[in-house]
Amino acid sequence: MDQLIIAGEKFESRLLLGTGGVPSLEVLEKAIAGSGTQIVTVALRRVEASTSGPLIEVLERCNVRLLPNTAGCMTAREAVLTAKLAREAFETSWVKLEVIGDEQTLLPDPVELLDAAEQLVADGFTVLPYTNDDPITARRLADVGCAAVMPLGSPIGSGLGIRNPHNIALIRESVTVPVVLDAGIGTASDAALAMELGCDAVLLATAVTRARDPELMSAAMRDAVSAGRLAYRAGRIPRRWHARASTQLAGLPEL
Amino acid sequence: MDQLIIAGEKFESRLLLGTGGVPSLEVLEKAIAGSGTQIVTVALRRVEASTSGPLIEVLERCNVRLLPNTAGCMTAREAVLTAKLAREAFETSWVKLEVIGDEQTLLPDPVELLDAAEQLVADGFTVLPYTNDDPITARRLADVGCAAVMPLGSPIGSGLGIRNPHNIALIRESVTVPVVLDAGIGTASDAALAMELGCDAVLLATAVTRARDPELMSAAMRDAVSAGRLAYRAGRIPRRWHARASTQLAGLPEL
Amino acid sequence: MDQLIIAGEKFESRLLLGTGGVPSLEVLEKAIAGSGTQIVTVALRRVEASTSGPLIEVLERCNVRLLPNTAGCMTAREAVLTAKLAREAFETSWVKLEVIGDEQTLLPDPVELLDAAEQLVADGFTVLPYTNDDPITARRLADVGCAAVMPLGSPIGSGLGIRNPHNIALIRESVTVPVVLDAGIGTASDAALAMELGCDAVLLATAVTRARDPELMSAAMRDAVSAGRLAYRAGRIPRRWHARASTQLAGLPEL
Amino acid sequence: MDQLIIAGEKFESRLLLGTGGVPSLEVLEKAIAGSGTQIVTVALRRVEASTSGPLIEVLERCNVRLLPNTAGCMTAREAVLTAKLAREAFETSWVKLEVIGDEQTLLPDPVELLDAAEQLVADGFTVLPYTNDDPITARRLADVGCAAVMPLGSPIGSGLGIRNPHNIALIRESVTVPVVLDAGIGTASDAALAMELGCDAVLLATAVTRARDPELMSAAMRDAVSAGRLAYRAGRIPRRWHARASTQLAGLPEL
Amino acid sequence: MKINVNGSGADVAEGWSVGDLVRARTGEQRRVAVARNGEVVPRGEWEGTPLAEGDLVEVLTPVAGG
Amino acid sequence: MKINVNGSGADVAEGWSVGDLVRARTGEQRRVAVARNGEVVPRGEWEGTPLAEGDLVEVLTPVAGG
Amino acid sequence: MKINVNGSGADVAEGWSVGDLVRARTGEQRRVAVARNGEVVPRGEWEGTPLAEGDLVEVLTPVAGG
Amino acid sequence: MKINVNGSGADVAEGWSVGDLVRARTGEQRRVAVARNGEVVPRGEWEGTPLAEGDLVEVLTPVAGG
Repeated sequence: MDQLIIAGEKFESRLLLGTGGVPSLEVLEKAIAGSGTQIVTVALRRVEASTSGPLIEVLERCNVRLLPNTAGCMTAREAVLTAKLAREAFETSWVKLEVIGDEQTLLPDPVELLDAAEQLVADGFTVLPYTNDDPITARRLADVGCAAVMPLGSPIGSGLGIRNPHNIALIRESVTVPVVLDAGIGTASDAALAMELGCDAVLLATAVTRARDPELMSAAMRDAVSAGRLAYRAGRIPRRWHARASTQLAGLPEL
Repeated sequence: MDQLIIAGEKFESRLLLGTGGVPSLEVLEKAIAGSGTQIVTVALRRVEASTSGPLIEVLERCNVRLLPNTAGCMTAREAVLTAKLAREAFETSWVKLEVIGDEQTLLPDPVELLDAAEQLVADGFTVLPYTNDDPITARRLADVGCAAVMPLGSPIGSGLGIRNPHNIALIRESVTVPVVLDAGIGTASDAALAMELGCDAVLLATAVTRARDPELMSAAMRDAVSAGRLAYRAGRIPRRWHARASTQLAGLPEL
Repeated sequence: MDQLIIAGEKFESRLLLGTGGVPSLEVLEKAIAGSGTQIVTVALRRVEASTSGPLIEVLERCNVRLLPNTAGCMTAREAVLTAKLAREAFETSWVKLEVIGDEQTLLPDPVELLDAAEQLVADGFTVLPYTNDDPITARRLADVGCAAVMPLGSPIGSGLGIRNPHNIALIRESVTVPVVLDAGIGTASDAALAMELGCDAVLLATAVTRARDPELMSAAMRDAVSAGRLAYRAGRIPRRWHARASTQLAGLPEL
Repeated sequence: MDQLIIAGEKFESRLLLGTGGVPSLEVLEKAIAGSGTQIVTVALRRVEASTSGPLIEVLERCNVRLLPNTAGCMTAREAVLTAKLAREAFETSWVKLEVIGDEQTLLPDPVELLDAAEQLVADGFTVLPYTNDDPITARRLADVGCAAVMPLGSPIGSGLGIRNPHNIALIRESVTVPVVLDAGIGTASDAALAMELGCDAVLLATAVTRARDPELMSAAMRDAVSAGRLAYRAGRIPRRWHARASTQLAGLPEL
Repeated sequence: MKINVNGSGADVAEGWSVGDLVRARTGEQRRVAVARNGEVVPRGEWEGTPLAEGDLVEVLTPVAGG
Repeated sequence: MKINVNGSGADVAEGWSVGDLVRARTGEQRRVAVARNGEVVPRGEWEGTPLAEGDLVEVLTPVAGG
Repeated sequence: MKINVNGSGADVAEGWSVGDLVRARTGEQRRVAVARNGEVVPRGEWEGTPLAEGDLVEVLTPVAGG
Repeated sequence: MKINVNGSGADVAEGWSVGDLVRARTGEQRRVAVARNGEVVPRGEWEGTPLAEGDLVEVLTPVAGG
């Protein structure tokens, strides 16, 4: 079987789903089912701000692994403390580590991110860092012991797809841990491309939760990730400048 | 149900498979099964040149509609006669009309193609023309009564994907008959993109038959066409220059 | 000297300028001077509709060759008659042949275009046809005796640049007459790219005439065409997947 | 006048030329003249390894500002010491700061780079850091007092052009110091695009020094940078999905 | 005598030539071209070409164009 | 009697029909199509269509195709 | 006793523990996490952790997130 | 006295200064920079800086660079 393995844990699905932006919990439940995902991200906020009702009940019904994030943190200190609070709340040492450098682009801050990753690995966390598409930063994150690296395709929620496929391919070359394409996916072909570039999985939220029909899009993403993975394993044909006949010329009649 | 309808006939699968380039009939049978296709292209050659053994038995076992092509023809006259011979041989009035203008690029000749299409429609054929990605030529082919138009993504067998998505989208705007992306597909994301652009189906051969593992790639293409179609129906998110948070900022703790 | 030669006539400038869309004749005169062009397109309209005042005086002052177009024609018959009227009015047998197939995309109609080109060549015209980016149609236009072929980069006035560089390169391979990239140029890098692909010249109007500062943009296009041509002749470096040091490693100190 | 200003110093040319890879000093002198550059990079190596003969005499004849680099350094410590040695040798406090994270991609290491930049700024250097295309890292480099930021288009010597124009545009938005596109330029249109994205200058070496004809390519790059800058200032036309006629329809005759 | 000029009906005197019509329509006559009933009327034949009832005439002049 | 079959000269007996030729050329006759002098010969007319000196005949059979 | 809870001032009874505060703030206590003066207070220590004048407390609960 | 110059062992006379070493290594001394044991030796201090057993010295000169 072709399974995704992160920190020794096996998954059939190579699609991780973010829950942000869902219009309702009903839609979320359908999207989780439609996507076939086994890993779903969640966050922590002040009790007064919680509007999502019995989110946890829904997620428990879906029987998925919860992956808390540190969204909104801008320093290593905040991110580390948020990760520890999430460990308390969700009883998991897995964390999607986000340390943002800018509120307009929500791009990660490499220095703070590396610092936080190092601290959390030392504290026994299974760290999945959201990073930019720089191969050097990705390799350093792997070097400090992250369980995977999660480079972006483009800014969170932008739907701009994979802006620099070359870098994603270079990241795939430069680390041995799983590479999860995180952020920027806009539609199915973006997710397929990520897998064709050698990514082990794709994490997306907005592309599904804010689509006109989230349930339909969740199925699209399930198939796209499967398609891209199968194509990667099948070995695509080389690109050719000119054409190559797909019907033999031999035996062509003279009419 | 979301069916493909060509000339009043309904199909569950939106993937048409060309058989050229298959290493063996065993592989072909597996690829047809893996792809889920219901329409398969075939050709006619002199009896001495036939190497493919009991091709017809295999195709009949697969229970697919045969779509004869006119590959290799360079004039309307040759193509029309070839279509008539194919109608005799395969007992079908459906034809994938190819009239090539150049042996190096195998690009269609618009003038000869339109001439042949007009003659064959008048003779009662169901004409599916392989055309370039020019919206005007596509509209003219529809105007003369073709049952679908099949614009290329890039040259046959090149694996260069869809070189001009803008033209494919313009073709989708300009005709009401089904649009089938034919030729140039290299890998799964190309097929998904075709469907996202509004194509009703994808026709490919080389991408599967010459892949390192044709059976695996046939499944990749099945999922890619499904993914692209679902995404098209689901309505993708708009592209944004900057980011949009997928986790609410409201209730962010001060840590 | 690296001159552009069309129908035996030599030009120092490889930029042809369309005059449509200019805010005023003063701006036009500055743009012509700034661009360094030696060939300028013009059109014919009913006397009542002429708003451009002493256009001809201005163009005569600029001492440029006039290239009348057949803009707005949708049939070979209209285009041929318009070309003959232009020959009367402008006393030149040169014509930019346009036969449009669709008013929304203004894309050329290959069948009508080839018909008109053949008639005009037979009548002694020097025919410069505006065509799509199909290599087969381009070759056919050259075969009927056109003095150049002028494939589009993208629809007229769209500013979408060169949508299919591969086709432009294939056209360059397939004809011996000059190739002039016509239509779709949005900014300087588009014009440079056209020349790098092997085009002999670039024809543009909107990119300059509707720019925020037409005079400045005309100089940008002059330099862009020069840059692209020089780069084409200089022979660019190959693309490499990985890096290649531009500073020697030999003699690197141990610090 | 539209001058480039770095650290208060004014330059007419917006092209910085690297000298690595030149076949001979004769060619270098011609390329410097052809490019019109006023800033040229140099390096330091052990005396035994110096093969370039009277390099300094040539550069002094060309009357250009020397910009020493720290190529080959992989730690902040090495880079800082190299910068200080260069200050001794070249009697300039300007430095092109390079701290590489990987010998195959030669991509910068953001952490070491920021560390070195901070130390050198504190020591009074005018620091021009070669960085990746991450907007956050670029902003941090500006924040620590760098005189400019020099993001890459793609890996050094790869000729892959600007892989992520979106990031370059985001960097332009996020810093006020000059942005110099450094590394990856393959041909003229790449340099023009860099300027159209809002870069203040372009630094390139391999594209000229390893071109088939370096002198010709140096002139191409001079014109390309000028073209891109003029286009940026002129304000390009918007992109449109459909066409916009460049010849008026009003007054079209009925023929 | 009723003819059609540039898409609108016009009433011209018997015996008018194409040349008379052009003069009536435009002061500047250089760079002008005329089509009559779908055929070009060369400048040299303007005076010698009488207009006839129902003629479709186009009198054209240069404009800026792409 | 000399004819041309699938691009090469062939010598066939007087009075042979298209059907005789097809049988001689291929065992499997389903899915076969025949052109004679640039015209299709429908399966139903094979037996009734005699070959003539100099005929250009194409006997075609299915192959895999793009 | 004045403390700060989730960014706003709050007045709580002397001797209240973190556990008392959590109960006062949210019915559902599963999946809740508490930080006090920049440190996590593990669930097991809620009851045994008294609040003190000026404490900065964050009481957090799950929400959907990207 | 054994030192290391530019990565290889070298034997220099007692009392040699950095200046002596530079002169021995390169004719052209303009644009030359020297590091000794990881520190820059400014040109002005070359003569006054004696070499010591085991010194690690780098004598550098300009080359073309990207």
